[in-house]
Amino acid sequence: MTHPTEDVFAIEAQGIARRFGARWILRGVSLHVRPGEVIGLLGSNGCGKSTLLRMLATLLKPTAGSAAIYGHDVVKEADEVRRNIGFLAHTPGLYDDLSARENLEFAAEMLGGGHEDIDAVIERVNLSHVRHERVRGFSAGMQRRLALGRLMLTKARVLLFDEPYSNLDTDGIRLMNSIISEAARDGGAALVVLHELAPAAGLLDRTVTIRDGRVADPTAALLAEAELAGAAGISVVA
Amino acid sequence: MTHPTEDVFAIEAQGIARRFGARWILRGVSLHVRPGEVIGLLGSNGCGKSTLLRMLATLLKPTAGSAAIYGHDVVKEADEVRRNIGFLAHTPGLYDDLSARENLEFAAEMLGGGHEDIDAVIERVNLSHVRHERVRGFSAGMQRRLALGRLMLTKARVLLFDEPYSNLDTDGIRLMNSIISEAARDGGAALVVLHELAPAAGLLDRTVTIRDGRVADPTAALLAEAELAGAAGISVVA
Amino acid sequence: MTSPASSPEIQVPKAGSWPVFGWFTLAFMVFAQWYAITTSPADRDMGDLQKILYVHVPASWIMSITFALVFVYSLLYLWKGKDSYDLLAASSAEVGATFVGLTLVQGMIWGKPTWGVWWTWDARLTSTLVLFLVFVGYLALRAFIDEPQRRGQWSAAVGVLGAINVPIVWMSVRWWRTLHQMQSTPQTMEPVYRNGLLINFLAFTLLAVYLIRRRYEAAMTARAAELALQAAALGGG
Amino acid sequence: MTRVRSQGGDHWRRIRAIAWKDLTTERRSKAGFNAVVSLGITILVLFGFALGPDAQALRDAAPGALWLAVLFAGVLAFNRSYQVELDTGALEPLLLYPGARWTIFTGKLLANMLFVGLLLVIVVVAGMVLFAVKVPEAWPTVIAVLALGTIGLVTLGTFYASMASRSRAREVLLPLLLFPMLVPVLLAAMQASKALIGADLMLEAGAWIKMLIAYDIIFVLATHLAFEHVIEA
Amino acid sequence: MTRVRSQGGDHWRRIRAIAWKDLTTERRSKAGFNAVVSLGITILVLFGFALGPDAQALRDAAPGALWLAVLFAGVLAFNRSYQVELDTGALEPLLLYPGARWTIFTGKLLANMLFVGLLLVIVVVAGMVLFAVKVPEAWPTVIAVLALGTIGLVTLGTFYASMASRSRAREVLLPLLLFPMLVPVLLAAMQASKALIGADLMLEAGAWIKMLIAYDIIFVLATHLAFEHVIEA
Ligand code: HEM
Ligand SMILES: Nc1ncnc2c1ncn2[C@@H]1O[C@H](COP(=O)(O)OP(=O)(O)OP(=O)(O)O)[C@@H](O)[C@H]1O
Ligand SMILES: Nc1ncnc2c1ncn2[C@@H]1O[C@H](COP(=O)(O)OP(=O)(O)OP(=O)(O)O)[C@@H](O)[C@H]1O
Ligand SMILES: [Mg+2]
Ligand SMILES: [Mg+2]
Repeated sequence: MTHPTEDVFAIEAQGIARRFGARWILRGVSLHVRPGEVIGLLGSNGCGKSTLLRMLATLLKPTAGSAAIYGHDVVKEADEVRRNIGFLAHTPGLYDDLSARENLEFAAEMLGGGHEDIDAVIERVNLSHVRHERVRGFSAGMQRRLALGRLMLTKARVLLFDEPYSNLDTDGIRLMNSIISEAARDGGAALVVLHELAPAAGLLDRTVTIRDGRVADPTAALLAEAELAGAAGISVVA
Repeated sequence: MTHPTEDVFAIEAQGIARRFGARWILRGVSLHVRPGEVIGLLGSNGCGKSTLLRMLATLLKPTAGSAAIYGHDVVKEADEVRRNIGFLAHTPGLYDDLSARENLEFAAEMLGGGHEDIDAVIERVNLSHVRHERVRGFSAGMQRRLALGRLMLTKARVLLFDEPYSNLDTDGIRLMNSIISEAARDGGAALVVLHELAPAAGLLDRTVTIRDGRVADPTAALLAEAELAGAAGISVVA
Repeated sequence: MTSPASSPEIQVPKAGSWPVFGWFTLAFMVFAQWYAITTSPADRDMGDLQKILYVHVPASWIMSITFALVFVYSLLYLWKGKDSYDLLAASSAEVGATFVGLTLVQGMIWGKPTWGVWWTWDARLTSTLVLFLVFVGYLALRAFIDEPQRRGQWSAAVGVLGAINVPIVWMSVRWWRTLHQMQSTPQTMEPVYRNGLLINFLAFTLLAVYLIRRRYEAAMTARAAELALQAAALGGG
Repeated sequence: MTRVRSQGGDHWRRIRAIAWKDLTTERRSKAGFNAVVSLGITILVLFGFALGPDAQALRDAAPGALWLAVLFAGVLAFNRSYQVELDTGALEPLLLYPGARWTIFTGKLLANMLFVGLLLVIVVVAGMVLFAVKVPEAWPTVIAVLALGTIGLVTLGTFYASMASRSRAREVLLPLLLFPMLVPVLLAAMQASKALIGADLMLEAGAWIKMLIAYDIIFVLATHLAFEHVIEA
Repeated sequence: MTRVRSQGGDHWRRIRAIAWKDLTTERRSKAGFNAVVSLGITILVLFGFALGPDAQALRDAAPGALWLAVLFAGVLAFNRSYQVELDTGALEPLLLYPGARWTIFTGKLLANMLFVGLLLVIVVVAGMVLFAVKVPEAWPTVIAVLALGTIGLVTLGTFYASMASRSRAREVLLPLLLFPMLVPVLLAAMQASKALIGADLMLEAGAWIKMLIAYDIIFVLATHLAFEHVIEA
């Protein structure tokens, strides 16, 4: 993987906003993520975290404002952006009637890459024992692992994760964390939506909280984190 | 809510097993939950936790073995079982084109209850501001809250939760926990599938771990818990 | 060990003397065909083409039997829930569909030289085709459902409804035809042909019984193998 | 839970709730009904093209074309009626409500009956205009025939959709199961319509109408009995 | 990421991957194709009933009935082709792959072309048997007409399905959008088939064939250009 120039932001959002019907969900979010950073994105249910991620991933157009990935505008240079981002959404988006391996083979073809890495990736996400079984019968966590495997094939630099830990067991969480930190180490960056800090402990460089359609000021964010930790009866390991 | 006789198990599974195609997922799980208990159900991805819950909820027939809810067999007295269980699945199962309130009204009609509680329930799950909006536009967490509201209408005694905390924010987690403990306090019981103990800290009476299609022996379960806590970098508050 | 909820006991059916029965059936069929063909004179209009009668009519007879079997076994399955009834219904439907298909193909092969067309919208032909399509629907449903229990329940419902529909289709198609002009239908049977036909009825019935039985054995053996797997899974470590 | 319930009242409540929910979601999905009606008319027009410009041929084929248009357009409604449960996983909660399952079927049946009934009325009017068919003298009988035909069509359609919509090939399986089963109802309805429109012998139509009634009764009963087995699996 | 890519090779790889994936999932859903073919034949039989038992009337209506049967059965295939993306939310990952979007369309087009082409062959043979149509002398031209008609049908069908399948009323919307647009292609194909079967003036068929060719070219180009905009929205 080539190392990016350090003077450009991995993710840069400037007053990005989005409306659904008459309701403004995001009212102008500005966000700057440097290469190498892993950012946690917090916020209550329905505050627009998924919406923000979908806009950064070029899946949804902003109503106002702009965003760029490594300097490429998400609207005007969508194709270049797609080369650089990997997105793990709420739903895994796999083909039920293809096997685990065939799903990754298809992804490799679409990405223009070779098939050499596939077996290693399947091994890594711990699905070797079901590699030739159809995805239809996979459990929620197994599907998420496979989606993670597909993400690994893309060799994307900026990774967007929408609640990556849901459905994953301890082993899966560990795997997810190692992938996120590897990506960041290689000069990439990651934006991780989460509701609990616990599984991502030790991983995040900082957190950003969305409230009322804007980035909440840092003090508020800190308070939110403390509250979060308190509510769950855990102590966050710094 | 009437108080159950104390000499009958809230949930009693005897060597319950399930096969999909030629693969055995559960090979004979025995489980005894007394009224008033809240049990955590642990296990790695794809080990059959959801399958077990679906069998207890009469949605799936066991291939072998039997289970009973308050003494009612899940196969032979399915209708009586359905009167007693509430099930919160991976998917919320709401009608996209009905509003939040209409979804609950429909549930009330189907349950044969009145509409008096509905507003209180909506208030409780914190969706009053969108009560008349269609569910289609709800975020993942909002939908889960509404599904929780529907569960509250059933007045079921035995509650089955499949990863209830996913998509929920801190406030949602707190709400979920209070509902679970209320149900248990009133002589009900709850079986909660989870991957992380943190959000449920202080709530669970004990945990059961499924491994290789069977209930793992308690020592193994303890080890799993320790591992779980260690991996996430948190300390479980007893 | 507790018994499975869906299938209390599965009796693996033994092949027993069925293979012998099969050989006997084959021999009997050869004899029946030989008898029918040699004893019947060439037809006045059709000549030796008439000999198709001895496969055509018995084949269509099998269609009625198998549809009745599907109906009975489907009802039994809905009532008792025993796997064996589901598999018997499925085996009957497969054999039935094959024979209806044969009837159609033979009929068309016969029709071309006799009537000059492959197909005509005659009442009997049309109702046979519709019943064939009902069978196809039944089998398609089975193919699209993976879960054995669900497959059993659903196809039983489709089988029962389909069978209820048989007499109604028959009547309606006949009325539809006869209310307009009547097509030239095969003339009624002369006694010389009758014996040959009767003996072939018997031969084909034996054949159907044999095929359904063997198909059922195969299906049950597969099911039993799965149950053996279950015993291993529950008993062993 | 000690709750005094009047069985009949409870059943009716559930039936009404289901029908209301189906009709509401259908109405809310805006283009739902209008689209199906437009499709019915589009199919009629296609038949017009397919059967060529000869006016008499068109008139003769009119009852058949009408019923086929209703059939092809109606089939879409049946699958939609379960689609709404499946798209969002709502079928599971529905199955978890205690109480008789056949009420679900009856509720959906009522909703579909209204839907297809309205569709039929509009398509028939459009068809009479397009194919230049005159209003027959025996029009009350024609309406009865239409109603009887609709009952048969909707009953079987709603029933088979409960399976087809949950299989892998929903769009294909439903018509594949349904169409052969509907041949009697189609023939009866077409022939009765034909006989009546052509001011034909009432006798002839009478036989077909009796058959339609028998068909409807048999299948309404049979599907209600079978539904419990089907929806559970 | 410095990667030397041959544009053309990459496009072809993507097209092939999509077509392979669509055909594989279709094949895996076991009876998929068989079911659609059976449905096509069932529809032919329904037409037989609708158009009455009169042999000559049936023969006259045969080309129309054939094309309509292929149309109704084929429409199911088009929606299925996107259904597979939507059932499991696979469309989003598909849109996230960098590179030209039109290759997705071309891939699906190829898969559908094969599917509907095979369907057509079988339905046409069945239709000729059922409606007692003789093999026309100009059969090579008939085959050309069928091929041209298929291209038009599949191109528009695949294109509209990309929109319809993502709307709430997918099953209804697709035929509603598609059928009116297909009227020219259907008319041309039907008239050409009719002229050829009836051993009619070759001249007449010739004009229709030219129109079919023009139609196909226009729509293959237009849909490829428009697809990028449609799939993104
Ligand atoms: C596709 C074409 C055909 C089909 C589907 C068909 C179907 C049938 C069926 C279902 C029966 C049994 C009816 C019953 O049990 O009452 C039957 C009987 C018979 N068929 Fe055919 N048939 C076809 C063509 C023909 C042709 C071309 C001939 C001769 C020219 C023929 C001659 C007969 C005769 C003689 C009988 C038995 C006599 C009777 O019951 O009246 N069939 N056919
Ligand atoms: N309908 C089905 N057909 C075939 N296999 C299935 C089906 N449902 C579940 N399975 C298989 O059963 C196993 C258990 O699935 P289940 O959903 O119960 O797992 P789980 O413990 O809930 O996992 P997770 O934590 O990932 O949700 C998986 O291996 C899955 O592949
Ligand atoms: N397609 C849509 N149409 C209308 N409203 C929408 C749409 N998508 C999202 N919304 C609205 O936008 C808001 C934010 O949704 P989003 O999914 O981004 O929330 P979220 O922060 O991801 O919440 P959660 O933590 O529950 O996943 C919600 O209030 C939702 O109602
Ligand atoms: Mg979200
Ligand atoms: Mg699960």
